[in-house]
Amino acid sequence: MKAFEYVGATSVDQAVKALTPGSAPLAGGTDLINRMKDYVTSPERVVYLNDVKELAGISGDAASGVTILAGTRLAEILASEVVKSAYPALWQTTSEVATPQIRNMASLGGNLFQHPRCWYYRSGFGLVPKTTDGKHMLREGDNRYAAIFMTDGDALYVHPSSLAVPLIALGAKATLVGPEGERTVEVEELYKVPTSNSESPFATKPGEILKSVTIPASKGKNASYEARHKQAHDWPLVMASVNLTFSGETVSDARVVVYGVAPVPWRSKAAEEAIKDKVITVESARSAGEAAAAGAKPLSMNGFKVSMLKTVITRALCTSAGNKYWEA
Amino acid sequence: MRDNVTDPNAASRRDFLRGSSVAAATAVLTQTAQVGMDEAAAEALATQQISAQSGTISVTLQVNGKALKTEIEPRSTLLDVLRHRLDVTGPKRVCDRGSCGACTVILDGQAVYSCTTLAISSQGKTIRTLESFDTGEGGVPHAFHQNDGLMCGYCTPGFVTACQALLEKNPNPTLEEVKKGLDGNICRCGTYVGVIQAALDAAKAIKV
Amino acid sequence: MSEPSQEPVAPESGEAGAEATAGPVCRHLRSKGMYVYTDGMDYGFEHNYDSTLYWCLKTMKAFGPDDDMVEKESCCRPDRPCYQPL
Amino acid sequence: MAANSWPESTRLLNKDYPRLDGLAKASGRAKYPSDERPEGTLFGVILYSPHAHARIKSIDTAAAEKMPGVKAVEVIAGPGKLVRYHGDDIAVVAAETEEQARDAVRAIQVEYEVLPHAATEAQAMAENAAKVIPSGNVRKGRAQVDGKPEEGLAKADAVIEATYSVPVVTHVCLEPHGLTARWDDKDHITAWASTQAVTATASELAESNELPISNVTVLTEVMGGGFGSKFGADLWGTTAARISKKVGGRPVKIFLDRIQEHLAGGNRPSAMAKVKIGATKDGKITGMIAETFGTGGVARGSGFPLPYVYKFTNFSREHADVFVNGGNSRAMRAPGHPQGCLIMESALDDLAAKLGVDPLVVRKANLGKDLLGDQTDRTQMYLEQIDIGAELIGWSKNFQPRGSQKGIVRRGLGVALHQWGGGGAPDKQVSCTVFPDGTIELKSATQDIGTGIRTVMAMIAAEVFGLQPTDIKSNIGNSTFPPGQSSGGSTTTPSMSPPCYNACLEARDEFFKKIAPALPGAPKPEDLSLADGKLMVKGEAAMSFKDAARKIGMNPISVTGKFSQGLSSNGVAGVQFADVTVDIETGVVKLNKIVAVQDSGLILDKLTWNSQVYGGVIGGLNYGLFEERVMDPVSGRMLNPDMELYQLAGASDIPEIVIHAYEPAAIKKRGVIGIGEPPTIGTAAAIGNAVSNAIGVRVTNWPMTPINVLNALAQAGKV
Repeated sequence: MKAFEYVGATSVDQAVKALTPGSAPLAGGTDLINRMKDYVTSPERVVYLNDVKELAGISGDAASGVTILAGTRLAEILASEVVKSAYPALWQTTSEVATPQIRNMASLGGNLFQHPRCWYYRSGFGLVPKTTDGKHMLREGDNRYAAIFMTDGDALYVHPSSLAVPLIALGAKATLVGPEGERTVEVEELYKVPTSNSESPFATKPGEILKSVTIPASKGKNASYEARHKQAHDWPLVMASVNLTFSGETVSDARVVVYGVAPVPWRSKAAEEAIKDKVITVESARSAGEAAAAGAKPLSMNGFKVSMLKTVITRALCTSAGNKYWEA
Repeated sequence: MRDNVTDPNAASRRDFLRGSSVAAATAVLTQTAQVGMDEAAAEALATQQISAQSGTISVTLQVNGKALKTEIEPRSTLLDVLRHRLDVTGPKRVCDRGSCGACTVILDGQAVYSCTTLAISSQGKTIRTLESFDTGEGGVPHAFHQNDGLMCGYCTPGFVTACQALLEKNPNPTLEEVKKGLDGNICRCGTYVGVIQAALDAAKAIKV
Repeated sequence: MSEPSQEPVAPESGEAGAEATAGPVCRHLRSKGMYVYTDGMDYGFEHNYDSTLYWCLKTMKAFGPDDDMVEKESCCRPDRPCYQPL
Repeated sequence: MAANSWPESTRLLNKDYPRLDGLAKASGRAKYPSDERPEGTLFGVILYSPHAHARIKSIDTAAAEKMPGVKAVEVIAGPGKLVRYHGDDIAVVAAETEEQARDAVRAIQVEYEVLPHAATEAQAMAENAAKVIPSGNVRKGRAQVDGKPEEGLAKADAVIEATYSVPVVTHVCLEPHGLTARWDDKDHITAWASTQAVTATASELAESNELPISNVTVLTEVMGGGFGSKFGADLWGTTAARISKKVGGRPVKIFLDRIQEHLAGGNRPSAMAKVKIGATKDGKITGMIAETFGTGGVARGSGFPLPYVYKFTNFSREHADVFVNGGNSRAMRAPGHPQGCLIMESALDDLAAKLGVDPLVVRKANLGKDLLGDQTDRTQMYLEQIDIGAELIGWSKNFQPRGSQKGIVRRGLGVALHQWGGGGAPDKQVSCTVFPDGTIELKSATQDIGTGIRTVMAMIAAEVFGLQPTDIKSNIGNSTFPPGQSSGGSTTTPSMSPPCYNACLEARDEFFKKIAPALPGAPKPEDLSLADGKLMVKGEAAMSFKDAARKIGMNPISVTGKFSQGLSSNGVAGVQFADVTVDIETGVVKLNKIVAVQDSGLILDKLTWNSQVYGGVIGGLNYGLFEERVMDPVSGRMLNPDMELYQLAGASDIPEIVIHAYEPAAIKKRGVIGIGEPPTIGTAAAIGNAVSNAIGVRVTNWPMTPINVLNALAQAGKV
């Protein structure tokens, strides 16, 4: 880790002022400190946000929507009754993030703004890792964990934040605060796809930090399903979150978002279309999963993700309907 | 020793800004490297009074009920300061990347990885390591000992600490809750059977 | 003591260095087995499989001072420049 | 006179006893070598190669030497030298703080001529592959031939041909490799080393510094895991000592970081096999032809036993070491056996499935006498162990033939047999000293890698002296003590317990001889005995042991015990079963239960023995389900040198594990046999067989990840 200067912020205002170019905001530290140790990120200044009291807490209810401040620890999200009852997609996903220690440390903001886990990136080769003779390392190398969508492009890693997936499914909005004041965007608008190593994967403006995330009122049903290798500490291989509103028995509106298949949280419009106006059954859910897989272009080692994608969408949809058919 | 509070208006900031395009090109992508702001705007921001610390800094940490004074750098992790400067060597450095749990300490009541916690951020907080735990028959270490929940013992401090933190929050854990509560720790000798039993026994012993 | 022995092995003729040992092994040759199986320096060599890793005390690595691989078969050859008999 | 058998009836031995240093370890008080920071310690940090294969063109340390806090820079690979893998050592910096040393390492300017690499077996074996060593990347070993394999196969009712592979895995010792070396004066070194062999470490520090070995003291009070990878001082150890001398004797502490620990701290070689095997309807193997290879990095040592356990004729086997630009292998918990076991057991299971015969029947049909080359008829042991394990896993109730399962989540059972040596070295010693204040001290230059030898020695002494193990000072982990066993090959307990027992018996007899004349009535020494902390005269309690000890006078009694035949033995069997469920839509394997039936002669401490068997099974399930060193063909670097993407089981991954100590009287009579390696051998094989049984398709590549399972199903057209 390179030496840096340290600012312990106690207010949002102070934090924003301290976040000059070359600075990095530090919350739980579970991602940034590791990147700094690996010299992947070497800020000149670190601005510590975890002691900013106005950045932590959860307010609201299922009927009017819930706001989670960016500094809220994942353990506090898990302890929230309203999240557990009204937003099971988010609660379930949060419960599967990392480890008890990390959930005690990591903040919502840190989770949403963590950097990709791509092993080429973590080895110092950047998000678009290429050799000096122009070979794309992830395309030519070990891409078992890489993307299966948007693979015509150069960003082949997968988006690392599993919490972004249910939040986008739930239609959550993010409020950012920066030198130019506050603004609110859809959570999915926080991310972009870089085309070179000098570009950011985040659509934030310089000096902006996340202030809060607001989830709209819970109306229909939502659920997540994660396929992972280890039961203890692990990342999802592929995970889906769904949020459905109903007209009677049939789905009137659906949002289906997938982790682990693209450099951004992958919203599957095809799956959403396929389940619309349908009653949720194993068959209709499977058709939605099939629809989602159209257009997937896996790399040399990650074809398995296509079938996994179908499965997690099917299971997330069925979970929302209370049908865990695979456990039968 | 350098003064630990630097003036951010000093020349170094301007120098850094000039060099920032180089940093962006070489240092891979970082959140910090999104240098979109023009120099004038950045300069304006930099003139705001912010207290920044760098170099060698004198700190006092509250470890196991004692105020321990030492010198650190802002980048020093809590784990390295405990082990290399304060000789509090219960917490172990194993993965050093927040994955294995051997460095677990209880910070303001929460089990955290001290390898991804900065010492400078830990000032004013209560730091507990397993050296402070009850070693008697009602304590967690005793249960690990009796159940042979350890072999080489290098992961053990982390497991004992995670277990202590778990039981402080949930004195009546089920088997599943014990497993989940210890999922932030890795043992290579394979002592999980004894560890899990130790956690269940400790829960009983603490209640008595 | 030691690992179970296997079926006797038919030596394959012509395999370079497989059987021929020119002299006692070099004094700088080391392996785990030498430290564990003290009933004979050559323990393990007679197996039909070899899972032994050697290192050289001069370099503390699996390559000798001559930048050649450290092996029982060649670390007994007086013509190897770094060879010193036991 | 040395003993040739253990007592029939024991108070402590063959029972549970919690380890002596357990509370110290569980309360953070035990000081590991990496915890030691002697006065004036400098921190050493290693610069290692970022490239898989390169020649050092130049190295400039001038800037690093001028950095704050830097006391020494030592170049290991100078200009012209080759670095052969990501992680190969180049230089070491020693500085006042670790942060300063790290900064200085980054200030060393190295110019590399980057050379083509071959980091995976496929790359190394490809046509026009980059040469890892000048003589070529593939080196064939001796061929094994027994009988006429082709003729044998022709007599079979069923023949299968299959390939199996298991990747390189690393030791992941939790305490990294390393030591702190201090040059005490002009010709003495003290080192605090994390090692499995204090004596070997001392000898290597002595030889590399041209000191008499008696001038080097290596201390290893406790240590954080070795698994076969921590023998000797290692390059970083001798470098630490060299730097300490250079800086006037200040201690220099070098412990690897986790990344280099994966890269250079050792690994278990990969194994790949192409197997053709046939059998008649009754399951008897008629012939087998195998071509195998594996990589031990830039070194040989990828060999493994095959055929394994089973007895038959008409086989041939060729093995090749494949060199890749990767860190060298080192011995790892049962070297070669887990690989040989999983290849043999997979092939046997596939054959059983094709024959339509119960896998247990096939195994029982191919056992033979003297498999382990000693006098015991192991066939009977395996037969009994298989039956015990089958009962514990519910085989007759739950086993369904491969391919007969339906549904999304399918359950399967698998089995594997293994074998190991684990005897004792005949030349180790333990001293037993009885002091006039009643203190009993044992000393030997062995060390405890977590298996509990310190406790076992104390139990033996306590048994002999009628005391509690906590009354005994069981001092090990010091290279200046009487010669003790290096901890490897499951040899520690069988090597150390005989000399320990003999030392204690002789010291006790000496004790009786010395005090008898001083006792009231001057009883004969043979009238004396010890029990419950008391001296007994003709069976009657006379005084406390402590009071009796006063009667030896001012000088202690000290005896050095030696090995004797009859107290330890060699060669064990072992059978494991796995019960799994596999979700065929996600490929996720869940372990329900593992059963391990294991013999190891006379068990001294049942509690720590159990821990070793549980630990072996968990090591095996990591091998079966999770572990893989991922090498990047493009950069030649290891992509997962961490403890996250290098996956290891956590608490929630641990199934029900049932262990059964197989120890009928005849087995106990064999004496002590080591247990470190055997229980880790068969687990991965049993899991692989259970997965195949569940899903009806052989998953040919370990570990049993969702990726490998889904790929196997896809290849078979099942998804």
